[in-house]
Amino acid sequence: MKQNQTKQIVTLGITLSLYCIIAALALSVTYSVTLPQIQLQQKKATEESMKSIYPDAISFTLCTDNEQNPIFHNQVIDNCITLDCIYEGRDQTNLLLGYLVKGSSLGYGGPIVFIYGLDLDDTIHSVSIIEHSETPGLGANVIKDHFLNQFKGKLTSDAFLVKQDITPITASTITSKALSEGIKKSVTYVRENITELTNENEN
Amino acid sequence: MKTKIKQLLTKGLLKENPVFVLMLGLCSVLAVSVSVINALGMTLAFTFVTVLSEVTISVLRKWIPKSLRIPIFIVIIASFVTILQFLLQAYFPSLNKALGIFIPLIVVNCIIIGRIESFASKKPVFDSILDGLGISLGYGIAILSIAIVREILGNGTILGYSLFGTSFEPALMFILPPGAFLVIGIEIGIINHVSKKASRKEASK
Amino acid sequence: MNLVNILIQTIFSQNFIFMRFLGLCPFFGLTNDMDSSIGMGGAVTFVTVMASVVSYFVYYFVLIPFGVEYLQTIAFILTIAVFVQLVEIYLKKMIPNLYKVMGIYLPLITTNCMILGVTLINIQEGYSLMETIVFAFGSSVGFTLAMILMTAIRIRIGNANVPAFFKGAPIVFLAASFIAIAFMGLQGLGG
Amino acid sequence: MSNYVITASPHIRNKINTAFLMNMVSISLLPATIGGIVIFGWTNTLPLIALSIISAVVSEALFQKLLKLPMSYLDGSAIVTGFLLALCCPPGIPLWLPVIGSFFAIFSKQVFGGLGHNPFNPALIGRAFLVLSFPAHMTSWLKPFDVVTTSTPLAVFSEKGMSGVLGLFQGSVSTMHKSMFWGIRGGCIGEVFILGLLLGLALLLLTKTIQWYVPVTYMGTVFLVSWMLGMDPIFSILSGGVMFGAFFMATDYVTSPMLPQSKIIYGFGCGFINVMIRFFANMPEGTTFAILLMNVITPMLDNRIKKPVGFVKEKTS
Repeated sequence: MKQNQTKQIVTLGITLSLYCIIAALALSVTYSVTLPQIQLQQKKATEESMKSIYPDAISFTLCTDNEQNPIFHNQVIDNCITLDCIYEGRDQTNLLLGYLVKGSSLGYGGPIVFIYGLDLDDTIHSVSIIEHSETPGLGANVIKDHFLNQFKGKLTSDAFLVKQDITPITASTITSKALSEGIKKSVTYVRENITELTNENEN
Repeated sequence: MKTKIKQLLTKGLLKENPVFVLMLGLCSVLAVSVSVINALGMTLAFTFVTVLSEVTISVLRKWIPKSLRIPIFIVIIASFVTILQFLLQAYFPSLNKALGIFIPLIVVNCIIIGRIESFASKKPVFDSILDGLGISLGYGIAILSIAIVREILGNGTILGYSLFGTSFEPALMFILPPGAFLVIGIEIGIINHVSKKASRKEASK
Repeated sequence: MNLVNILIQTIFSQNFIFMRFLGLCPFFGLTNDMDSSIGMGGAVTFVTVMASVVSYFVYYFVLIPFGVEYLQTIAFILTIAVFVQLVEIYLKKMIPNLYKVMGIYLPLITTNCMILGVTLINIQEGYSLMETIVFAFGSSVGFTLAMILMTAIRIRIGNANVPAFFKGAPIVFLAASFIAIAFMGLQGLGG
Repeated sequence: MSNYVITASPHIRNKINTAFLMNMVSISLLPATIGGIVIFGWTNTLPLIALSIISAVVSEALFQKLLKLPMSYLDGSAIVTGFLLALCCPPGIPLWLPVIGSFFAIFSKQVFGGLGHNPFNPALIGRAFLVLSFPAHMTSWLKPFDVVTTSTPLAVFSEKGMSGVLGLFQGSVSTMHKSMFWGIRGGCIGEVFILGLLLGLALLLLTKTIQWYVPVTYMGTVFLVSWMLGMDPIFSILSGGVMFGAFFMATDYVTSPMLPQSKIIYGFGCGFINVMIRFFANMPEGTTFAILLMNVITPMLDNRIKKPVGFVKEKTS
């Protein structure tokens, strides 16, 4: 009786592990098949938004310091604004068109991940939203061109004050403020530290 | 035979609708019905997992020990869900983002577990395919009927196309959480009313 | 992120039932009487917190070292299922009184999407162990709160003369909708 | 203790009493209404109030007919709902807003079986629906005696703090208190004229239409808690719709508790949540949602739930 029971438990255990092993195998096969495509998609998402900012650029390289670490990586500027990283956008002749600043700012529903172009003459080139979780119909209008186009051509020294030089999205002051403050503070931060960056590039 | 096929395919529509009548799988229905396109995506995802799990379990039904059936069902469903996640990430990344956590949560959708337990683990493969399709159809109809109302009233669009021009102001509440509860409540009311009327008619005949 | 903020968000402004739509089956199925909603709430709280901690270790000490993070859904659901089984066996033997209160709810918990949801969100948000515990605790308190409020409203509706059209499930959904409207006012609380 | 509970509800289902109470509420609303009409001009207010009331009565009749409930659309309760809803809308908004707001308000009452059964204050549900659905309209305010748009003092406070608010009133605290008392500020039609609200309250108390517990504990809590959080407490009670809500919304018979001690807890809860929303949540004002949240808790405060009626028990066993 007792032996029977142990035998039964062992068979059950083996059966269950067999199922698990087959499942894990099937998954790892699918994973390895789809992995390149998944990575491609992730790269494409950022690259597409970079391309939309500088259509003439053909190469985007991550700016790194002497030890090959990305500069400004996950740099916290204040408790709701973080810099993610900076890219250089260059055209066919390898001419530097501008920098692409990627960062995030805490909006109404969560972080708003944005990327914008910073021209060499200190103006904002244009802004694009990579990710957000704002309320549909309200804050989600943050992706609309009529709001984002307001940032185009602004000097880094401008105030970026919602209701003064930026018209907010209807009934979504918090979202509008989050984005404009995110851009203002990150661009100021980059401006203050960018001399180092250009030097590095010359070296 | 034909009537059997028809019966298996259509029973989920109204009579045994998993959402409206049996009130299962409500979480994803309410959360994802913000827009018709998300609802369509969710329906396809649900169909993928339900049909494949039902088929697999129906094939393996003789090799699944009774005492271990629940964990094995879960392993099989979870595997298909994970495969689905890979496929979505690889080929439909925006849909994957929009459906978010509700894709992995298909694993604990009571509809699928329920169908497997009461149908696929006992019936032959072909019937299980039909059952899976039928139940997914019912799920799809429920989620779409909610999504259509919510997107039209809450956003003024259908599948992203503007319906009424700019003078129409949508009532945003319909795409906020309270709108989901409101719309499903009224739709269930209508369905109950209609089916009650139908059964009364039948009785009077 | 501040722990107090996580707690306030999960209980109020991001309530799992009213705002995130997780754990709805027991919310509609078990809220006809107070004892069962409190019992369910207690059982969910216990299992969610423990399962979150266990799955935290499973993820960071098993899945990551072996490079198989993509198995998280399957690993977490098995963790939860096994954990619920163990709790059931343990309670039955050691604390039969508690088992009497919670026992009937335990089998239902494995398919409560809130628990798997919480464990997945913990990983997605990259919470630390402490944050994981607070998040799990807060969400289950929010769940319990929602269950209790709904039960109270349902008992009150029980005395009301609800029109035939809305009797049964519809009125429960409508009541949930109105509670959700009230909860919308708390948006933004806790950051 | 439980003796009270059972006998609580029936009197409001009595027709004569309902009509009397509802007329009393409507009459008490008049001083504040007249104030609002004078301040914002009759074109911006009167059509809105009239349409809201008409729409409420029509919706009530419609639902009672459709749902086969007893027809009682002229008992005054629909009038009060429409009236209250109009008074907590900003002046000058498009007229279709109060119409669908009233419709939704009445809907929220009739689905539970009509007056006496609804757990949520219909006018507040109507307003919350409008705020959530059309936030742009519901947050655009008119300047008193003018047709220019402005912000409410509370909206200014949540953006720029107290110094911003004082900027609206020539930088003087006493000017601020005075103008706010007389209603010279942006706000909803019925909430700005404080003197009128106080007259209304006096009328309600003298005719014993309501008891003092809820208004007093509600206002007291708002005063104390905002003082503790460092806000000018007088500004706090004069601003937004707190007084309007505390006198006319939170005192609703059907949706507030019956027992004195639970009324006190209820008033405290309303006030506390109200201040919490003002300070920590996204909306500058929280009266609507604070009272609705306390409506949710009301059945628990009242012990009404401890004695479920027979058939409820049968169902669960």
